[in-house]
Amino acid sequence: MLQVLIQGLLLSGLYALIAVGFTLIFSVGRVLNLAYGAYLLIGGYTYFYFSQQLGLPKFAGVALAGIIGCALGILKFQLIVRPLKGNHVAIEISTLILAVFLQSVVIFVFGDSSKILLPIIPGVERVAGAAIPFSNLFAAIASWVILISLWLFVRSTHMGRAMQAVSMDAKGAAISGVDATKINMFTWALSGTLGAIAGVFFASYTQLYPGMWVAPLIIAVAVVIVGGIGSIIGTLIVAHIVGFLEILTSAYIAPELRGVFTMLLIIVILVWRPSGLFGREEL
Amino acid sequence: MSAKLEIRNLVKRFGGLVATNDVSFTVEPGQSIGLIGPNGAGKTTIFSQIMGEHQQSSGDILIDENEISRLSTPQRILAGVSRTYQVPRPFSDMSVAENIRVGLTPDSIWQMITRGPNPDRELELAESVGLAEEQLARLPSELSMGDLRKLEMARTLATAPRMMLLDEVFAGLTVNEIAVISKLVQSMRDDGMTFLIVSHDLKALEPLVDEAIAINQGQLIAEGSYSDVMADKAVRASYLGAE
Amino acid sequence: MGLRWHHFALWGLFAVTLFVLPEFVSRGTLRTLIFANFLAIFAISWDTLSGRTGYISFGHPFLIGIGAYTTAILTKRFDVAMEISIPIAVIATMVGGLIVLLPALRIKGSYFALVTLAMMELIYQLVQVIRPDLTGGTRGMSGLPTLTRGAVNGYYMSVSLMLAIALTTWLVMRTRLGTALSAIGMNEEAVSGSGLSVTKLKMAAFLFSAFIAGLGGAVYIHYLGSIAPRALFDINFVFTIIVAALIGGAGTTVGPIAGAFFLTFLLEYLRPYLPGAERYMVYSGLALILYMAQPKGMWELFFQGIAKFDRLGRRE
Amino acid sequence: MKFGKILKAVTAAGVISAASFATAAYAEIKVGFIGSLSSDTGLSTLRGAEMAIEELNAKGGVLGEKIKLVTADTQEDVTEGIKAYEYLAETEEVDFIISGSIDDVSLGWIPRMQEFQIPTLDTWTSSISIIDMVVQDPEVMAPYFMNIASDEALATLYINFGADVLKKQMGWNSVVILAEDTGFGQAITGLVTEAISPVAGIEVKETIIYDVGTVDFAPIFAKAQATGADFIYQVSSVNSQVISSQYVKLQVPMPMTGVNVSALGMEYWEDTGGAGGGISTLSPLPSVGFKLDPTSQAFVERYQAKYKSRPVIPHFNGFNAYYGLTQAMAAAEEAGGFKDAKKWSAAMEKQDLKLELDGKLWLRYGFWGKDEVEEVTKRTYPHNARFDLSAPYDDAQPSMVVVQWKEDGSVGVVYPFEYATTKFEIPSWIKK
Repeated sequence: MLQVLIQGLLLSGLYALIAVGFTLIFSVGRVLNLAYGAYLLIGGYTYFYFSQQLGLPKFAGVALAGIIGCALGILKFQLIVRPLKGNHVAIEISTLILAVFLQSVVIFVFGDSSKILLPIIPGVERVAGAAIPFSNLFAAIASWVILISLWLFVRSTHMGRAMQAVSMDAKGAAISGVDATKINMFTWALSGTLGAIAGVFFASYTQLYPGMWVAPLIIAVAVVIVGGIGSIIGTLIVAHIVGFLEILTSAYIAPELRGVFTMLLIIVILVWRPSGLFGREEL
Repeated sequence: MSAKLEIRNLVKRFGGLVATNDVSFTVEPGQSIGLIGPNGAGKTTIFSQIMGEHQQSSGDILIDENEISRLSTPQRILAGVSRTYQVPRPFSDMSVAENIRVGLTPDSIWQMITRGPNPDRELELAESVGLAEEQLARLPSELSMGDLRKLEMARTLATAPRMMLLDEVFAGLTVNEIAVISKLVQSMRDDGMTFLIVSHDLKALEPLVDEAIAINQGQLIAEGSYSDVMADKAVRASYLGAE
Repeated sequence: MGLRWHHFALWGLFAVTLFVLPEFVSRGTLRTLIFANFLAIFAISWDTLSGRTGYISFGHPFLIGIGAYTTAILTKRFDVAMEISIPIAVIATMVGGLIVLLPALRIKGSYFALVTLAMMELIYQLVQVIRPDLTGGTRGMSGLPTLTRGAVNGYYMSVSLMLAIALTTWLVMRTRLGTALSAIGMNEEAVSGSGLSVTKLKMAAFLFSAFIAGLGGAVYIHYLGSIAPRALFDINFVFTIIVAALIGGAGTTVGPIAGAFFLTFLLEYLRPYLPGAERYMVYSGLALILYMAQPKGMWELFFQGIAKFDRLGRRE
Repeated sequence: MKFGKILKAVTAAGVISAASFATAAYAEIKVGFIGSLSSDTGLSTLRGAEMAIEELNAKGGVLGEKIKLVTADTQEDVTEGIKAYEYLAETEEVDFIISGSIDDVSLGWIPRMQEFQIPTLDTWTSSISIIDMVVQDPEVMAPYFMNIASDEALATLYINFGADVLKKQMGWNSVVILAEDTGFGQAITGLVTEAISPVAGIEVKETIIYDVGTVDFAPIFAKAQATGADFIYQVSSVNSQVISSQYVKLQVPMPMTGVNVSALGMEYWEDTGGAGGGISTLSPLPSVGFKLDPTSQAFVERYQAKYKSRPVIPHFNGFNAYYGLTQAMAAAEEAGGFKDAKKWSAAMEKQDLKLELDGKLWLRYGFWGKDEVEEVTKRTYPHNARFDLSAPYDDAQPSMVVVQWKEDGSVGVVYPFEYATTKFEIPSWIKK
């Protein structure tokens, strides 16, 4: 029981970190960034290259992953999202193509086979039969720290409030003097950074492989849909629902069915309550 | 031929906001009524509820004494009521003729496949609203605002309504275009069409209506002859207060 | 329907060209053409639903998969003849798809895309767990009966199917049904405001799309002789179908065919130079550039070119 | 009228380019490689074949013609594998195909091989069901050969290892099987489950099947621990470094052995970031940690001089490809080429290469005869590599050996004892 609780908390913390960057884009820019998973892919491989292959310090590897993710976010906004001018279908499709493109770039550079990331902090602690690798614990704690600072940032800084304003009503925000383009670009950069850092943790939790962008994308989608858009707290709560659902399914039903309930949750929520569990009711 | 519309105790809530607050009125067959009120008074919301685009929270809507609240939009159109929109949004990649064709299409998949379009009827409808034959092949992006409103009227007329709801038909039009549309509405009135018209252009509205209804903040504040309603204190206050 | 003699002449020419092709090209090229034909069928199916009505389906393999799995299981596990199992598969695709996706049709835009994506992932995971003795689990099944042997026969089978589907789709889309479906993609509210039941139309588009997907999927696996869930319910497969339709030109019938042929041949021609994964880099990079340059597809580029040319001609 | 023009243009372009496609030169022997171009195992076969071809060409080729190699990538995907086989057969029109495909991919293209009747040699797939096809339909399957011992032999050796080491030395009585959901996983799990209890006296507590896409093994290991078995038997051929590295990362307090394909390459240590200690696996021969005979050693040295990227030492199938391709060419010399597949097949059946180390038979590249019954399993293995299941292994090499990675990064053979270079141990974090 305690074992399930521990595993659930570790996994959910990671899921929250994965989903939050996606939530930001979906609520501020109102677009579905299907290439979101690619930030995790690129982040993970960047860390692998710098820290594990070149032997740079681990912190530098994480920082470089963040920087590259940030640059990727800005590029994506400037080269794809802006030229398509809010054409949602076109953005969805071009980000999907971009994700496949980045996947093949990774295959080209690093090859097709899985890579193992060394634990960021080696060591394991055993509590009530559950193994707690320090690396995973660190990932969960880091993800909480990042989420709380993000929450504080959105609530208490000028930039954060501007982001909230744009997310609620882009036109209204423009009238009150907020430069929506600038806010959008900032959000894309932030989302890219968060995604890439999440990628390092995700890969150290699991593994690095070129197809690793799909699973976190689905998790992010699930969290955003179930939680409703625009809420960091909602993201956190639903990440725990999804995380615990997976752990409970693997532990008590069958490990193969692990993702099934997440999918069912997405479908049921979307059909039954399209605005999500914690979303605002739209006029 | 003409339809009768009856609204009874209509209420629509969006979350905490009451957009329509216990509104009742009747449009007799062949009658034309102007629906006036300041911005955000809830005029378009009433149209949406009549058409079934929004479901009312409570109250009844009747066409010719039949409750239509449970019908879908296409079924209501079949019952005889059609509307136009404040901002005309035609099918952008289709020609004028094809836009009208959608209105003429029967609501049966089988008939859509087996029966071809009727170009003569398309032309007839286009000409009846004052569009020229050579405009049939144009794309909506090549039309003026006035022509877009005419196209919208033609597509709505294609559904063979017995009552029309016109939403801000004069917005964005030149004086000449207003005259053309007015004449068109007048001639349809002569043919017995029932009208409910929303317009900010009160001068253009006046000659087209028999009576007027004023609403503010979702509530009916006055009804009666056009001049009586315009003279009403509450109505004047609502306009002054809002603008 | 506005049919003119030259329409039939062009279709006839197209068909004749495709039918005499085996006389001129190698068997290897025919094999490539077979895959192009199947991709064209899937792209037409996707386009019927998504290209026309604007409801983007990211889970189209879900439909193809129902058809493919139904006939695979029937023939492999129950020894049903293909002549019976394929029609059953088509019906199963239409019915199964409708039951599952009907609720999804009431949600719009990005959310519809997400539900279909989730649906595909769900079915992928379920195929592995529910009755793996029937479905073959994650590994799928091989050694299924095949409809034809040899490149030439396979080519004729696939090209006939593709042409029949393309011509039918083209004819149906020229009727007022096609007009109404395209109208949904432009302004759904106005379609219902014109007295047409949008739900009924979407259902018609969906059933038509499912019919093609089920038929294509069933015949496809009886051409391949094997079925593998990982390749079928794969986001890369979705990607290929969507890109074929979009690169060619969504909302048209010839667009998806042109897109499918273009992409399949691009991949095959790159094989001798870039045998490995680099091919997909070139492929997806090119797709991204083409799509960003003209979201309406090559078809639209072509028309714009003609229009420009016409205008130049008129000026002189 | 407009769209007709583009149709014509498209078809015309298609015809022209297709025609140029078809004019391939045909004055040489063409060998096609089918397999993954991005996996170590795929590359092993490819490079083994490349080296054999290079050597043969240096000696003047085969039947007076030079050998040329073309490749087709399967991406370890069944559909891509079928396309790749068709490409080799119909576009490249190869004479002979050497395959480094995984089981499911081979099973996908086998019907195409039956159709085209191109001499084909599998160096990696060990699926017994393909050998069963040869038994059932020797005519159609005549051009097919597999020069790795099939699953049946692999499982049998494992059962012996279970009896001699796991039961006798370690005193383990029960096992939980952790198998991937692949054709290989299913075959091995089935064979092991059937025999480990009656022969080795080890009870199978539970079998857990996992998807090859699994990324988080923590709950799966937890479930395995909950069965209370003495050790875990893993069957993992795809992405197997993931399960083993997580085993080490999580320090699962339970010994684990079995089949772990990623541990068959020298890159294993690097790939797991030094986290693969304690993992043992069955390995076909030649294997990492296995002493090589002089001929094979020379092959490895030339290989290392030629290839600087991974895999630094070819996996067993690289050796199979090297020797197998040489044998296939020798058979072609005898049969007058590859055109008559039946004749070539008969010549290939007779190929027999014996390599010795210290005066003892060390490796043998030969095939079982059609009606030859193997003594231990009591069945025939036509067109399958010859192996020996019982000591002293004087007929051929054992079908497999068990190798183990130590926590210091070294690797050695632990079973059969005749070939052992080190002893079977459990990881240091397990308190016993």
